[in-house]
Amino acid sequence: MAERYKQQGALAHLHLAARTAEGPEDASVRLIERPFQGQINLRGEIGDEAFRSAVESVAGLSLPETPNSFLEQAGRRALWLGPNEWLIVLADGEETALAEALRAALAGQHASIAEVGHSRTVIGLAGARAREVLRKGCSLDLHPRAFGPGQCAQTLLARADMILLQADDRPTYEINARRSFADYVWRWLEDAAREYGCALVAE
Amino acid sequence: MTRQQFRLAEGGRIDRDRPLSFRFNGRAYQGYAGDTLASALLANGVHLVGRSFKYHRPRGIFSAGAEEPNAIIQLETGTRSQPDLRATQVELYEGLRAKSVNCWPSVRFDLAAINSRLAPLFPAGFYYKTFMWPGRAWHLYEAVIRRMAGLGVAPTGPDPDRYEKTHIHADVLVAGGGPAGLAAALAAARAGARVILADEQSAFGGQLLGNGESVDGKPGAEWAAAAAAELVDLPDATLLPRTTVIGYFDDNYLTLCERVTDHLGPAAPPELPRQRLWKVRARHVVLATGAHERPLVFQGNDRPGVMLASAAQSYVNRYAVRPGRRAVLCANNDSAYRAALDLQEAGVEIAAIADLRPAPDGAGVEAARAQGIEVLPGQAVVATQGGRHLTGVEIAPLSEDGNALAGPSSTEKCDLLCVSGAWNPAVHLFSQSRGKLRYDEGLACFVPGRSVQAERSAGACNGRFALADCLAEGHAAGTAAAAAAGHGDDSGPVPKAEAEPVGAIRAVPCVPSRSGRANKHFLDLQNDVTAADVALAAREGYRSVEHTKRYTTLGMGTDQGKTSNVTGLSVLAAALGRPVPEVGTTTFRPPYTPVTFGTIAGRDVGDLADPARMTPMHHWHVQVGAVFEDVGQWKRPYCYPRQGESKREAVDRECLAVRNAVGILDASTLGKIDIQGPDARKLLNMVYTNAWNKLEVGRCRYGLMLGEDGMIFDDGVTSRLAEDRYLMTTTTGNAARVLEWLEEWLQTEWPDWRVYCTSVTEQFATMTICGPKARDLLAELVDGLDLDPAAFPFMSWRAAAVAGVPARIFKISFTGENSYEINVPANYGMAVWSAIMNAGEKYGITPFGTEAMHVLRAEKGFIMVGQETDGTITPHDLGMDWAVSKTKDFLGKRSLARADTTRAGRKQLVGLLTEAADAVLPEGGQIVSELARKPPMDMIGHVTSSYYSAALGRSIALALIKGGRDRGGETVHVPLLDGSSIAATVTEPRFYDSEGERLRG
Amino acid sequence: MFLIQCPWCGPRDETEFGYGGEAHIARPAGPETLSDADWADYVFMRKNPKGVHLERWVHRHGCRRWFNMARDTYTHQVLGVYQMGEPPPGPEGGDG
Amino acid sequence: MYSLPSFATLGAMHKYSIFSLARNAMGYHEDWTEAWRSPAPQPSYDVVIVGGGGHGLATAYYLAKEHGVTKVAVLEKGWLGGGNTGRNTTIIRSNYLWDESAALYEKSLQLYEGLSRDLNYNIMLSQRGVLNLAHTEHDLKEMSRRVHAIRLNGIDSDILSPAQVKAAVPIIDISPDARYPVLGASLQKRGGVARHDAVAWGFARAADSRGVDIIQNCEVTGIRRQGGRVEGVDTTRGFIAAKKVGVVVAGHASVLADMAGLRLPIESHPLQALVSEPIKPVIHTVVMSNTVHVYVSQSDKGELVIGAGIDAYTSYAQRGSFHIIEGQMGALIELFPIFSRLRMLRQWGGIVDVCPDASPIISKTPVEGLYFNCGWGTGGFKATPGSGWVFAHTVANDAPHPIAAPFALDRFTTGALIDEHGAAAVAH
Ligand SMILES: Cc1cc2nc3c(=O)[nH]c(=O)nc-3n(C[C@H](O)[C@H](O)[C@H](O)COP(=O)(O)OP(=O)(O)OC[C@H]3O[C@@H](n4cnc5c(N)ncnc54)[C@H](O)[C@@H]3O)c2cc1C
Ligand SMILES: NC(=O)c1ccc[n+]([C@@H]2O[C@H](COP(=O)([O-])OP(=O)(O)OC[C@H]3O[C@@H](n4cnc5c(N)ncnc54)[C@H](O)[C@@H]3O)[C@@H](O)[C@H]2O)c1
Ligand SMILES: Cc1cc2nc3c(=O)[nH]c(=O)nc-3n(C[C@H](O)[C@H](O)[C@H](O)COP(=O)(O)O)c2cc1C
Ligand SMILES: [Zn+2]
Repeated sequence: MAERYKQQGALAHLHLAARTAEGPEDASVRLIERPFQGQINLRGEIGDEAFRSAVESVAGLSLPETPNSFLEQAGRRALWLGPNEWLIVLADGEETALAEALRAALAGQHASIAEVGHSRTVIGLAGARAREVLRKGCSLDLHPRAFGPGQCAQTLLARADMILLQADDRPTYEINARRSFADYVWRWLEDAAREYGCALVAE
Repeated sequence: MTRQQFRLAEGGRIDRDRPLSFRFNGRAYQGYAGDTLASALLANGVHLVGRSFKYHRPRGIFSAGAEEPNAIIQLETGTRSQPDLRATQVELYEGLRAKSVNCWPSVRFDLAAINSRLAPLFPAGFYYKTFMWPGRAWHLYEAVIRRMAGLGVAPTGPDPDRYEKTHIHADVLVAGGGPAGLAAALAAARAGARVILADEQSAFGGQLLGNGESVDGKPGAEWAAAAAAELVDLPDATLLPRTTVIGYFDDNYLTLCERVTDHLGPAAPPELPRQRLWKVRARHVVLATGAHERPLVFQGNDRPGVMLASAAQSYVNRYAVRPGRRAVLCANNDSAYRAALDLQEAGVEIAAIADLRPAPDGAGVEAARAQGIEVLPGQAVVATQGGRHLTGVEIAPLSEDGNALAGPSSTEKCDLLCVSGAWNPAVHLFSQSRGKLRYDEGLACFVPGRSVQAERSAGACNGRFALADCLAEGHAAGTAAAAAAGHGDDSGPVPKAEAEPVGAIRAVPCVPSRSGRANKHFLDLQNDVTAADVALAAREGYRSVEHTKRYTTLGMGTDQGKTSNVTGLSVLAAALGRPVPEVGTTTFRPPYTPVTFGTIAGRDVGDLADPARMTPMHHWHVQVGAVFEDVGQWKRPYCYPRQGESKREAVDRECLAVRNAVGILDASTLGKIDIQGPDARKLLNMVYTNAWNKLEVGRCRYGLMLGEDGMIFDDGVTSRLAEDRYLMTTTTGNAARVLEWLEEWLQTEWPDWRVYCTSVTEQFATMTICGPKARDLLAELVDGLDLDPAAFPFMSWRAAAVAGVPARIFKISFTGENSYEINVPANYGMAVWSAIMNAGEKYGITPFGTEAMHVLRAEKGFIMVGQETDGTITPHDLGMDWAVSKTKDFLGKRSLARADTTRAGRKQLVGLLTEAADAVLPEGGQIVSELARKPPMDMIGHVTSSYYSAALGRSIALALIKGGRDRGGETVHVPLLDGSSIAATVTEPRFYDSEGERLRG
Repeated sequence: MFLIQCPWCGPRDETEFGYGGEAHIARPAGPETLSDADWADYVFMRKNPKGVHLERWVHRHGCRRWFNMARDTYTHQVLGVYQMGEPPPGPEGGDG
Repeated sequence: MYSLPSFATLGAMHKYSIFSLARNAMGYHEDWTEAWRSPAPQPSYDVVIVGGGGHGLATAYYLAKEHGVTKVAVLEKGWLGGGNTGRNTTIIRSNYLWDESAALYEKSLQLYEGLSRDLNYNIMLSQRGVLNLAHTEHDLKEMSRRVHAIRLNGIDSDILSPAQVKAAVPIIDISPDARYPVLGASLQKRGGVARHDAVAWGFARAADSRGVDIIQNCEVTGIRRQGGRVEGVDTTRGFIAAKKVGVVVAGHASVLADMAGLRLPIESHPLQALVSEPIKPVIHTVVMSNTVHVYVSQSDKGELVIGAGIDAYTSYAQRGSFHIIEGQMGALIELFPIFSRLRMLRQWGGIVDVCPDASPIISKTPVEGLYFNCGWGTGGFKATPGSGWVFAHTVANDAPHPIAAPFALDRFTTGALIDEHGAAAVAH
């Protein structure tokens, strides 16, 4: 029934879609908002075989054990957030069903499943100078030798938390920002990109 | 426009095809691209550029770089104006405007120069000894002194420019791009390391740009340009010219300030930042910051026309400017001879070189003699002549111990006096890194000793003054640093230079004067600190070098003593009769040279100063004209004034709407924590004061949280969602703190408890509808949910679709009215809000803000953490014993049993009703039982919350009063700031529907 | 700006972390049996040494895990990072 | 080298005045005598004060002056005033919330008001007013509570509207659309700043002239006890016996407590400050903001003196982390946009001794004859004379001065804390 209503993303007030023509064609920084994604915060003991296999079979995903990395399978991603914490990212609208399924599969186990897709928004940042934009507010070493595709990290962008993920080596980054900070994060990014020339792009 | 009469016809690194006009002190001049303001002024024969801080003595250009104490100027005017810049570091651009600071009406005729006459009255620390009479009259003196102090002036308005900050990581950071730094950067980058090379100047090469030396058979500047070009082409090298390494902090974290567009002036492209702060985390650091030439201390050494020898050499070689017509040199080391030769070649007549050493020899000395320059061994300049410019010097032989004159003086006419007291390695960054300095007797200076961080010094900053050594040491440092960062040692050949031995120096802390006094022997040229001042400090007991510094202000000027500290402490050591290393240095602190505040702030200002957190309905509130308040980082609607309505009227209207119809509140900012696991209940039992064992699924409970000190720090409602799952709410401001608190206990104290906590604050949009019509309204929006109180009782929750959106509805109340707190997934928040507003129209639905919420809850006597509590309040103080378990343990419980927390007479929560119904007590007003005519008065408590209650048609207040619960009916007074007071009666802290009929709905 | 080795996420800037003060202060069992003075000792009194300090940090803006660290409060040198519940490294530690 | 004390100079201090200055000018200032002697330590004293900061020196001065205890030594491990006394932002005010604090800080302010003359040393007390800004509704309420309480304690304090703030500080930005707009301020007119070094030096000189031995470069390395009584202190210059020992070492309080087998509720944190290059006067009052975390005044030399909050971690390093400075500069420019182009000249740190309730400890200890004065944290410069006054009384009488009594150590056991966090948040 919820589909009757339009979801409104955290950046709706910025009317970004109307601005996608802005910015130079050959912009070295491109920004996009991907507002609606299913996300589940999953907690459990990875050493516990029952937990691991239940998640793998229900979610169709294996959980990364390497810190700061993510695994992708069939359009779903599992991001390492901590030693017993993952973020599962999937298509909008799928998370409730998956959460229920996980809850059922993990019943009686010590695990936690929380839907968090609405609490965040995702901003894509790409282009030749994307790394330079990012490092203005992010203290991680983003050099290709230190951080590349397949990696993710929970860290800070200026004064806001983010989960940063590198999708490819063009480079394309995804910034998973908390909803209430989204306005700040977006404006921060646009401002940071200003000296390089920045284009807003549509999906 | 004057011609550049001191400009050489050829040579230098200036672009004669790009003449630039500029103004100094209102007069128009010309220079060339490649000039600094200082070199351009000298080219035009302008020597008098400033006045000293205290005595307003005339000051000229003393150096050619960062160490400049004298040539301090104000650049530009208006909002782009900048005080206290060094003319030696300001690159010339078209249209530049500058003027002298600290002089009035002009630098030539400065009225305050009278201070110089009064100098005998103003020795170091004079103000501590006077201005104490009469009584408290210091502020009268202060007003005058304050106006005299300070150099330049602040800009007139907000800064129009942008500033950037960036993080960057490096295998090897090289600070300083002279021969040593270039060699280090090349070696490290060739070996494959990620290298950053920063130099504060516009071009790489350091001293090579001005001293005429050669590397690998090429003129030094050419070699440097080639080296820089090679670095640019290496994939992982970052070259940062015009970038000063300003700070060296723990864990090899360094800050760099890049002046991106300063050299373009106001015409710089607006999208570019003016400056950029680089925050570097480096695995290894090579310091190659060079050395500063040390002045000599003699009588009258501050006169315009006195200049460091290396600076004069730089002006000739790099800027093609003759800094004078006829020069005397005074030196105690070899390096000044190269300067003399270069000056002579540029057409400056060299009258003589007074060399403090009794028997100078070596290649430089021989070459000078061969050029017919007179060398005066064992002699020194002992006085200078002239007014606003040097006209001559007095030269005399020194005694063997250097403490007296050993013969009559001769006079030499000159307009330039070049001084060289040998070199001080620029150990600032090394020292900031906490490296230990070592005193080198031979060089009479401090050099890096033991390193503490992953860092090495190379070249002149390491006390290696011969070019060949600088190159070799730089190369070795770069190679080693790259290797230590995990790269190979394939670092290419070592750049070569002719090995020229550097001769010994003769250190004389203070060249004696004929009078025997030293009150015109300047150490700190900017702050007018003389050798006599230092001796006075020593005599008066300010003997620690740190006392001397603070008593005399030696080294506290804008140059931080780059030319004066080492000479100063030599003088102090001599006065105390102690060796220099025992006297020690003062502490080197960041920044190496001053750095713009705006650069440190970067873009964290204005709009981006701090995130403004917004709820999913935020922009709706904006559109309907809400007035917001800041709660932590959140923006919350305070109230929604209609056209022509005051805030108070709006709040009254909102309150009445809730009491009489239905209101809606955006409560999304409340913290929400999803707690899951078999031990969740155990956790709640420990963190809340009340018991959680009997709470059933579907029910909610209010709880108080204490710190281990027993004081309330948060409260909220927690609901049982499922067997092992709870949803905790927290106050808006404490959400993050509470989550961290839970995690802290779980992870550090109870790691075996099986509980997980996840923040879901932003997952939900929360809207509270409340009031007598709330149920009817909700009924229109939900399907199949029985809203009858029997089926959906107070303090329970239900899952249902609201306006078609899956929601959790909590029947809890903070307003005392029947109330539903609806949580929907945040992206649907606006849609559901709109649906409620539409459906509510016929019920007169009214959005209300935080202030109405506060009034409504105060009418009910519900507390607000942060208002009724302040970190000193226990549950008992608030009369909330009902919420405190006597049987179980919980955090903070033991503290409630201490002597002070159990004593009688603690402040307790009460209500206050003013005698005049419309008098609203000031929140924070202090309460007395008896009024005195004037303060002091004994305070028995304070007003914690106070409002006009529209529902009751009168004011109400909550207060904390000593022993308040026993004071029911007592009259108390709240004295106001205007001297009047308000009387009030102590009541129960509940004013409305005290039986709680309404909220059960 | 410290570079702190989160035992999970690796080296990160200090700004990502929260400081939790002295480590190894166990909450006493049976607080009600303690004297006021012993309770005050637990709640308020701290070693606060000049030298090696065993302390707690939380990776606030990262994995949110608490961990221990041995750090010299004068030199700021980190002697080791270790998990909650583990004994401190080196000879300095071991006094719980 | 150092001259030994000549008894002739004892008590015959060279009086400072414009006349003595003029007289000495004729002799090229070569006749000034030392401001204080540098005696070798004697084997024993009635009272040893550990710590030659402002508080320790003031304690020694008032012991001699008010209590006639003159066989006193002040032992300082480094140079006088080199601790927090020499590195603070010099803000002086007495607008504290709780009665206990108000009494203490007001006593201090009153002593300050006569201090230059009392010490015959100009400490340049500049009562130019201290403004505490309010940026949120919550701040306004806190401010109202504070001002009402302060007033009723008989201490001056006013509330200013944003327009009045603007009138007092024309360069401040009060625009309502600032991220944290200025909604008002409290003003203590008698508040201000003083020359910090001079406070230490003035007390040292005056104490010395009353016979107190001031011994620098003498670090206390142990506190000797005998049967629950203090016997004296071990130092880098040998053992010094003492009937009573008063410890006033600010950031090092825990280290000294450990020597005596005591534990304190104190953590030592870095607190940083910085100065700009000197400019002509632009700001004539002290402006503090707890919400955006910055405070600023302009010294008589022209630098802006700027502070912020403490670093989170404990440290004895007199240096902090750079991100604190970054936040501080952001806040500064938010309030004073015209400061953006000014430049930071020097930054530094001190070690502040922070108590859980942000109030000091002035106390006897379980060891007889051993007294502690510490916990002043980020805000004890303003308390210097007052702290010395009440501590001298406490030591001399082995009983707390009435003003000091609430600040005894046992408050952590009873729970009678004096929570000045609001006052403090970042307190100065
Ligand atoms: C950056 C900064 C800003 C501040 N701003 C303000 C402000 O604006 N207003 C305000 O009121 N307060 C301020 N304060 C706080 C204030 O500086 C202090 O509270 C106050 O100066 C403490 O004085 P003190 O004499 O107790 O300590 P200190 O001056 O620190 O003196 C203690 C002395 O003890 C010595 N010592 C330590 N160990 C030993 C030992 N074993 N043996 C011998 N001697 C020892 C130390 O060397 C030191 O000299 C600030 C502090 C800092 C760091
Ligand atoms: N003959 C002598 O007695 C004598 C004495 C001293 C120097 N020299 C000559 O000086 C040169 C020394 O070479 P070197 O490479 O060691 O030093 P250098 O002085 O040539 O280069 C140092 C460079 O570091 C830069 N720098 C300094 N501090 C900085 C900071 N904090 N941030 C950024 N940049 C900074 C300076 O701008 C300069 O360009 C040689 O040419 C040598 O012959 C000779
Ligand atoms: C109120 C005040 C004003 C100061 N003004 C200056 C100044 O004008 N120039 C300067 O170099 N340092 C100034 N300082 C800083 C001192 O040089 C020094 O950094 C500080 O006292 C800490 O000592 P340290 O850096 O030696 O550890 C000032 C310090 C204070 C407390
Ligand atoms: Zn981590």
